[in-house]
Amino acid sequence: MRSDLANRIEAVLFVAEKPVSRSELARIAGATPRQLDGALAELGAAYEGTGLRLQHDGDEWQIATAPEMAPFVASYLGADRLRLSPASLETLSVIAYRQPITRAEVEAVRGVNCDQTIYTLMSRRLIEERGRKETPGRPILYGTTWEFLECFGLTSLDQLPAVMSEPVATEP
Amino acid sequence: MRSDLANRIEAVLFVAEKPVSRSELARIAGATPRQLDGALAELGAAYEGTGLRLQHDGDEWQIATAPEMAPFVASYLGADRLRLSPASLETLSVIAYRQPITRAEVEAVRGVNCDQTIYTLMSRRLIEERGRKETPGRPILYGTTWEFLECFGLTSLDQLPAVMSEPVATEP
Amino acid sequence: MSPTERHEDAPVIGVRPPRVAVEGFEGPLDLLLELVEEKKLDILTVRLGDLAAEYLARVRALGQLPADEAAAFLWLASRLVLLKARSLLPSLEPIPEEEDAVSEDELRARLIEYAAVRQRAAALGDRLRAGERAFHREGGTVELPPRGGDTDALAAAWSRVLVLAQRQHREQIEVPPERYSVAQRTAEIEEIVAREGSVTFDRLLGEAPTLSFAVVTFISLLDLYRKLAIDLEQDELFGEIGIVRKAPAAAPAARGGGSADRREEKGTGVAGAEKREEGASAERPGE
Repeated sequence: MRSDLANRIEAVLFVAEKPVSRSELARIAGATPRQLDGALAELGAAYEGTGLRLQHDGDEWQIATAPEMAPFVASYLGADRLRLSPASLETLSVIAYRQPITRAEVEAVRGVNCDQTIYTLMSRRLIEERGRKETPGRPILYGTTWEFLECFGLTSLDQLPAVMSEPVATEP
Repeated sequence: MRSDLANRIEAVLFVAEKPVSRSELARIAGATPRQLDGALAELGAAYEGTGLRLQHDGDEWQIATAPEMAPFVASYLGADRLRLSPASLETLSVIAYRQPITRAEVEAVRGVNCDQTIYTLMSRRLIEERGRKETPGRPILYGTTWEFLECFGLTSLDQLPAVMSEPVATEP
Repeated sequence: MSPTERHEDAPVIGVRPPRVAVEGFEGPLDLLLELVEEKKLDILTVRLGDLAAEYLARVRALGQLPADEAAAFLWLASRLVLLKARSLLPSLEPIPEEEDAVSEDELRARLIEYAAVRQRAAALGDRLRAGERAFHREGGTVELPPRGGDTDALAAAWSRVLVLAQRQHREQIEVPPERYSVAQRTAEIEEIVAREGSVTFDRLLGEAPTLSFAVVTFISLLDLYRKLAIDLEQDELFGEIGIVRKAPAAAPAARGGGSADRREEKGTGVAGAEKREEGASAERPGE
């Protein structure tokens, strides 16, 4: 019988798109560091022989698919089309058409926080960092990758389809 | 000991951004529909008492967090709770229990104009268009969405709460 | 003609206490059911015609029914009176013009169905309040080079972003803050409160208020409160603020009301989109 604490951690790590730190997990699950370690060990053991794995890099934890399942995951993800949520696709479109662009500028255009979608696109290697903008805070600039071109079957960015609407200001 | 097929399904559903159809799961996991159903049942049972569970809307399947974990997940995501007015809840309940259904049919049951609540429910992605009714004027049919199941913590439409007085069918 | 729904949704997502019940009814069926339940009658056996007098009295007491709603309430009242008359004079045969009139059985069936709807809505509401919902993931941690991107879908997403951004932009231009004087806003609020009896602060603000609009609205409320025209209610710290009519409303300001309504309407487009985004963030970790 799984402990409630292990289940809380499982649910949080399940929805998280990036690794979650030990301290944040403890805070959210309402556990002491010691209890948390016990629950993480419990969860890791529970995943043995399943399609998932519990991984950590230092103090950062995440759930991932088991390596043995890679062929099936690849078959699903790589099948015939790129699988991105509408939100991620919108963020990608802003970056593709306006690159190089900072996160704040992307958010100004979309009107919503884009942390998670930028992380998703980075992890899919569709976008990458392109240096820093020479403004206060020197924010990171993002642009699309060559994988992006390959993925969309473009030989260059000039080939991005033109859209009707006139551009709007992106300065936040 | 979990079957390999259940693990494959688990891994694919874990990385999927959207619900995956039964037929696609069967194709990717290399299973017959019959084997697949067995593995889905196995996975669903394995999730009992954990932080996750398997939910489905018709033939589309997805892994989601267990409803009891909602406070912790919401705390991590910073998600706010959905609130609906009594009027919207009434419209939603008519649609949930009678789908697919046209606006006129909803209005016949409630006895009031339901434009506003249908718009509200659409904008919250709790309901969606489900084609047209083959009657004069071909009115739009509405049904509930995945988000509806998630928001109400239901693993499928079969789990809609039953009420005391079951009504007789009325056609407008 | 169907009456229009009264209860408007409080802004979708957000930590707010449940709305205080608004006076009035959702419609003729709602009122009729209320009568049946109040008197602890059995829907299956009660003679609906017997409720005619009481129903009429309640409709009269409702006071301010807009014309189209009044029609629906009165239509049902006339049906009830007819049913009553028939029960008193069993020999009364339906005349041809009455053929489209709803029969006692039909009315009862509709009432039973509506009662089930209300129970179901309450059951769903309970689930919602319990907050035990599920969350799915978007799957962002995959390390595979993607293939098969659709440039048209990408361009469509870009168009969508542009349209939304432009709409927001337009909104800002079309509702310049200086357009709202405290006097004008006060008149608008007075009219809304006179019309609806009560309203929430959030609704007065609309979906995407500019700072000056919010400030002007707030000052107007203080002014109305000072003049004893309204009462303010707040159940808990940071909870929803309710504005309730106090004195019988003065003559509504004809000039101001229009722009408040327009603002609300215009807000809906952008707000709908924003809400979707917010909804998305509440339901999945994508944003």
